[in-house]
Amino acid sequence: MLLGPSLALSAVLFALGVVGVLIRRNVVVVFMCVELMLNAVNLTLVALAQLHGTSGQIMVFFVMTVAAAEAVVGLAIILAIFRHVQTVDLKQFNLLKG
Amino acid sequence: MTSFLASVGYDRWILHVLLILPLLGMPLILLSPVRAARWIALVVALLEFGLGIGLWWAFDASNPGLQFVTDLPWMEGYGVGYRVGIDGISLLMVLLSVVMMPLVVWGSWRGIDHKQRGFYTLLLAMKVGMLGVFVSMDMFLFYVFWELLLIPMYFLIGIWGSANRLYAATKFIIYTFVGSLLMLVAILWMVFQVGKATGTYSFAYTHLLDNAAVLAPWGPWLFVAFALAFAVKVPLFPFHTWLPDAHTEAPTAGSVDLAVILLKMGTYGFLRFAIPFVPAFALSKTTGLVMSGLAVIGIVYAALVAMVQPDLKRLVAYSSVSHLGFVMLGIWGSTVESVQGAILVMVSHGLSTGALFFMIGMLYERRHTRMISDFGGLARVAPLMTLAFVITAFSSIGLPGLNGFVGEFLVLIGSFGRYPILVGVATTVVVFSAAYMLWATQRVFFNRFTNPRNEGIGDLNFREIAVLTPLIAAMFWIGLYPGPLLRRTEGAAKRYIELISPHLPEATLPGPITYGAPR
Amino acid sequence: MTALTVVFGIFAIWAVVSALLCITRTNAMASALWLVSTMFALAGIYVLLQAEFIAAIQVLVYAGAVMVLFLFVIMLLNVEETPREWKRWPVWLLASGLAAVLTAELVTLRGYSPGRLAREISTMPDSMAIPAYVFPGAMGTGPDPRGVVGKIAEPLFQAYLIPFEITSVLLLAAVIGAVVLAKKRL
Amino acid sequence: MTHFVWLAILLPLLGAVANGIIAVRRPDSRRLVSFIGVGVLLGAFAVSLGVLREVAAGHGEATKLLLWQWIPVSDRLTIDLALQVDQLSAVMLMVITGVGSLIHLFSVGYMQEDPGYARYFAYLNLFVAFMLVLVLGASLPVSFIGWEGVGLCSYLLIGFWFEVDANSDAGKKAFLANRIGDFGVLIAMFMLWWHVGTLDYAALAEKAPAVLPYGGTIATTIALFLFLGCTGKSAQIPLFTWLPDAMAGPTPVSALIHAATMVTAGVFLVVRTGVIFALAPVAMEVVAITGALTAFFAATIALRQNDIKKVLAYSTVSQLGYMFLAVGTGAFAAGIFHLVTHAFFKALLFLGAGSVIHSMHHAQHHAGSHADPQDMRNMGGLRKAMPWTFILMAIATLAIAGLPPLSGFFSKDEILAAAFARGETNGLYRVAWGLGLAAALMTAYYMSRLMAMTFLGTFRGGSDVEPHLHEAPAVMTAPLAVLGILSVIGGALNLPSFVGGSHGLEHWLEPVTEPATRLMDALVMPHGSVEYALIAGAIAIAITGLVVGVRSTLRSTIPTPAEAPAETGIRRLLYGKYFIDELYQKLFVGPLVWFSRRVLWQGFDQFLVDRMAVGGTARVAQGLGWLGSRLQNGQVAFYVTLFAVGVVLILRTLVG
Repeated sequence: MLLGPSLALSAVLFALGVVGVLIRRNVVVVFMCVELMLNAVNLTLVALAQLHGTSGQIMVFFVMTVAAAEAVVGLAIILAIFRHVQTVDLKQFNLLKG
Repeated sequence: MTSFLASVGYDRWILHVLLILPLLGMPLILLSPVRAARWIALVVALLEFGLGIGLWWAFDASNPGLQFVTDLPWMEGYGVGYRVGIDGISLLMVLLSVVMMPLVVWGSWRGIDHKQRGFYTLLLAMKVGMLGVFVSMDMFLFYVFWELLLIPMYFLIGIWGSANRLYAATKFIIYTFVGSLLMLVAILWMVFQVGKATGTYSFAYTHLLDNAAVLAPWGPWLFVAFALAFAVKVPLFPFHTWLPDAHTEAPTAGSVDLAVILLKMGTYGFLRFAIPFVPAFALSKTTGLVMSGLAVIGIVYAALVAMVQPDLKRLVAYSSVSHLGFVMLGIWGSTVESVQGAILVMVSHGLSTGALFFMIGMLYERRHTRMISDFGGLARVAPLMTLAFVITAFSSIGLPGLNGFVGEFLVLIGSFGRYPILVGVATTVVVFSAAYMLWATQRVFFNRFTNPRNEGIGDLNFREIAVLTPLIAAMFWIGLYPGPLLRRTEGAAKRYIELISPHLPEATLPGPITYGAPR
Repeated sequence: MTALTVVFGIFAIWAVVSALLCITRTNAMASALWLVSTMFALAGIYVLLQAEFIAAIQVLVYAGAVMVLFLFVIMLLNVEETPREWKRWPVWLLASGLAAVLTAELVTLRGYSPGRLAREISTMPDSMAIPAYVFPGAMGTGPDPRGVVGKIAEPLFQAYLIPFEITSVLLLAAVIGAVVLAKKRL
Repeated sequence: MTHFVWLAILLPLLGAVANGIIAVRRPDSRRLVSFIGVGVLLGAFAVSLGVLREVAAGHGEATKLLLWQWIPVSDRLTIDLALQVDQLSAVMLMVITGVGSLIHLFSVGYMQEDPGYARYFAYLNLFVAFMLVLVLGASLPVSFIGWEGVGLCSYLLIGFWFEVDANSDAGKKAFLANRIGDFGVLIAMFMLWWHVGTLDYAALAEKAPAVLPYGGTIATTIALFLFLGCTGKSAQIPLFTWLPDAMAGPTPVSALIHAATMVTAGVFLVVRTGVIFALAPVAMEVVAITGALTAFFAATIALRQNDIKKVLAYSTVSQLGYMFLAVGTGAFAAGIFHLVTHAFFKALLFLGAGSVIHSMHHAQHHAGSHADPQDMRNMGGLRKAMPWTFILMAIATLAIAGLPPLSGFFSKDEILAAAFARGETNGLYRVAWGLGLAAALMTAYYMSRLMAMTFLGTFRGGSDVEPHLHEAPAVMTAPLAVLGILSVIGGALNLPSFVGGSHGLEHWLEPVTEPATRLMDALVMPHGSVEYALIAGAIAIAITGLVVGVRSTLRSTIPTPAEAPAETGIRRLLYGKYFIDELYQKLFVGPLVWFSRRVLWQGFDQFLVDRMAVGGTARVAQGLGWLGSRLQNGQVAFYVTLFAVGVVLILRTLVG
């Protein structure tokens, strides 16, 4: 039973993902850190699936699908914005500002 | 009449038909050419009137409970049902709605000259809401109808209103929404608590009422939540300031509907929901004193403020605040007499204020102003309108023999035992109401004819006479022979008193000694 | 300290170190590659956790497809290293603080032992009860008789059929969305 | 006939409706209007005669006539629309329909040329209908219909010529003053119902003595509230100021409403609810003193008025004071007696004044003069042009001054004697008696001054006007003559024993007043030498007043309004009616309007609620929104940070 250690690992990875999102300015890297967090969550699900049956793995499957879709759209958006501002610096991405 | 109605199964379908007809009319209006819009609305309104008026005979006055009851499942899992039914109190409100309906449509015949389809559609939507509020015996359904009403009213004011309409419409919607959201919370809380205690999670009014005892611990919160929603609608002092704006800016039809029906929803809510659900708190000495105190302050205050209004419509709006104060006082007077009086004031205020708004609308259509100072001496050029206005004005200030007096008299005499001082203060309004009404009448219809632009104003035309005549006839009828009305509400009022009487604190004065008057 | 634990430890350290490098490399390309490395480590852990199918698609889909997409984008943008890739130190401080607290919390959550979870689930009100197929009572270890793919396939194409189908719509939407967004002119 | 007494109400009501329709459809059908207007009144008078005969033949019991259930609200409160026919209502019926018919007849001539002729008769008929409801009502609420209804008609008729602002103002003022009184009546009704349990006159008379303790606070409060209503309707202190203004209406209206009938409703009400008053001796004292004071003060004001109708108006207020003095002493019959005789001679005076004004108006119209046709300073010497009017008004003047054997002498003497008698035991009534006596002197003075200024001496209104003066047409003088006869012989109704009479009216009214008088100390009327001394004194006072009035008026030169110097000192005070109107305006009306506008409306509604509370809430929401919009700086990283903080916090609660 690797439940405990797996959850701990997932916590660490998740936290690293958060740190990455917070400290990086390159939007692509930030996006990758989000993927890292998703992976951490996947790990949790798989670990718990050991305990509760395969539903957790199914969830992971779906998460991956969504992550793939998200990556596609997200990167497309980044491309679109890049064309607009010619930088990947998050600081310059302030289109959301009201 | 009764047997004929029974033979067609009237009591089984009437309430549903009343609710559905306007709903059918709405898409019809939207789909048909603009010219047909008002005609469709009129036909729907007349149908509603023709069918609805049968309630008067079909209603069994000797039965104090709910009648015409239907209980169909709707969202069963959540205890929500299509539950409708009426008792004596709802009966009068429903009748008032269906009677006013054709008048309102016909009264707007000329005043509305743009976006007619939208206007009449909204008018019908509002009718559904009004009728729905009064026939709903399911809290969820009630809430839906309650909110349903706000939207058309908002647009009626906001689109067809006069100069300052957006401010008024926004004020109206914010005021009323804040109140009703709290009511939603209260309703959910009630259903949850009653459900927890009885095991049946249901929005049915009767279910909640029968188990209202379990709500006692939350009495103050529930009451405040309900009271805020209803007090804004009544409007009870000091939540009244939206009313003058809404009334003043709304088109005639909006003002009339607002005065005749919408305000009554507040007082109806108190009578039907706020008090019966938590009677112990609602009728406690302190709450009673606060509520009736506010009512009396409103009565006198609004009359005084009405006196100094330069705008005719605003004046009548303030007079509404004053009149509705009587209803509130009557409700908290908590005697059969005062409650019946309150119901009667609801009806007669609808008639007289409705007629006043109609007439102000007629003046506005002619002169495009509502300022009292723009008029003067109209009696010379418009004697019929003067006659109608004077009769209505006197009905509004409670001249015995006209409708206003009976209700106010009953409210005051019925409440006197519980609140002698407050009733004394409220009674002073006979002076102030006469002051503002007569002063306004004088400055509009009497005095020297100063403004030459009023020369071509013309008297009432046939349509206007036809709109006003039923109202004025009803004023005389209720003033001289209110018996049939009172008999129909007596059962409901008595039942209400029986329901709340265990929670009533001792009256200040000893009750009147029963004394059989020699016949 | 079984062999299993040791192997797990190795993979865990690999994953953490890769992740650390991923978030600290200035070069975006390097970051991406370190992320791929993390994913491989995770795939290994999945195998240890008896999720062989997931491990496979982790490598195929994530490390393979998704990350390649990232690499393409990075190359497509072809940006020089941003003059100041790092944010100022207060951000670092805040980020580390948050990360520390978060880790601590997540690790504490681990205290949700299987027994405790089961207890809490059993005391839930009925209305919140989780359908039976979510927990088909499989607490057992050992190889599943349905095989590595079969144990995923069965629920996936039975209980979760509709969500599964919906993912296809999702993917389609993503494809269209990406095309719409990325193309200069349609 | 008693069972058809509702006809007496219905006929004028139908007349009002018919005339109202005519007024709208074809206002020029004067013949038809006169026919309907006067016809219905004569019909009502005929009904009244029949009723009177039957009541006289009956055994003194009241007949109650249920028309329909008016407000059947519960077992304990059911108000019937019922009429009560008894001796009191029969008397009132006769006065109202009798004097009313005469005044209607007079109006045919007086209003002939007015464009609102039909409207006028509609109002006047309506008034009679309401007045009859008032006196016939079997319970307070039913009477209240009439009570407010006559107020309405009074409002409409005072403001009949509505295009003059002052007339409309006067009408409104009258209605408002009446309404202040109505407030009292309403409160009294509420208290009666809660304490006695009925509003029915007959039941009240029966039950009240059993339920309300004699002299108790409750009875006193009820009686005082009722009396407040009476002061409003009958123009007593402090609510008398509306009556003089009410003279803005057509003169026959002043005669009918503001002299003969409506204003006496207060007296009627006190007699009707005599039991309540009898139970409250303090209230009785208040009634008597208020009456006496009103009689005195109104008389002082009348001394210096120049408008012929104003003099008569204040005289009416003063005479009403006498009636209240009477009922306040418990001499209910004397009050009603004076009410009847006053109706005769005051209606006569007003109608006489009306024909004078009519004549003046016509003459001035012909001569193109714009002088005030009501100002006595423009008159003088009219006796030559209008001999009939002069003679008849002179009779009325002697009657009101209290010269025997005219009607006024008997009724006034009765009142003063009753007050004197009460004074034996209660000093307050002695004061009231003194005030009454002084008022009698002044009455004689101002009436003879009026007669002298109007009819004697020479005409001051200009030589161009004088030739056009003429006697009124027969349709106007005939009613005057009838009233003149009644003024002379009216005293016969209640002849005192010293002239061989038997107090007819007093005995007639006994069934009505008995329940009340039974509760009070018996009134021991003075007799023998005291009685004769009182009578001699009264006659002496009347003659003195009359002689002084005529002589002082004729001796002084009377300036026309244009050249009249400003009054000074006490004269100015009297001429300005003690400036009570101005005082009320400054003390109540002005501040109330100011308070309503500045404090309640602009201060509370617009500033406090709208600006501060509602606007403030909106401002707070706006402020929060501004803060929120600051958060939306568009930096994704910032959002993520916030998001992370949120996650941490949420997890904290999960973990903790």
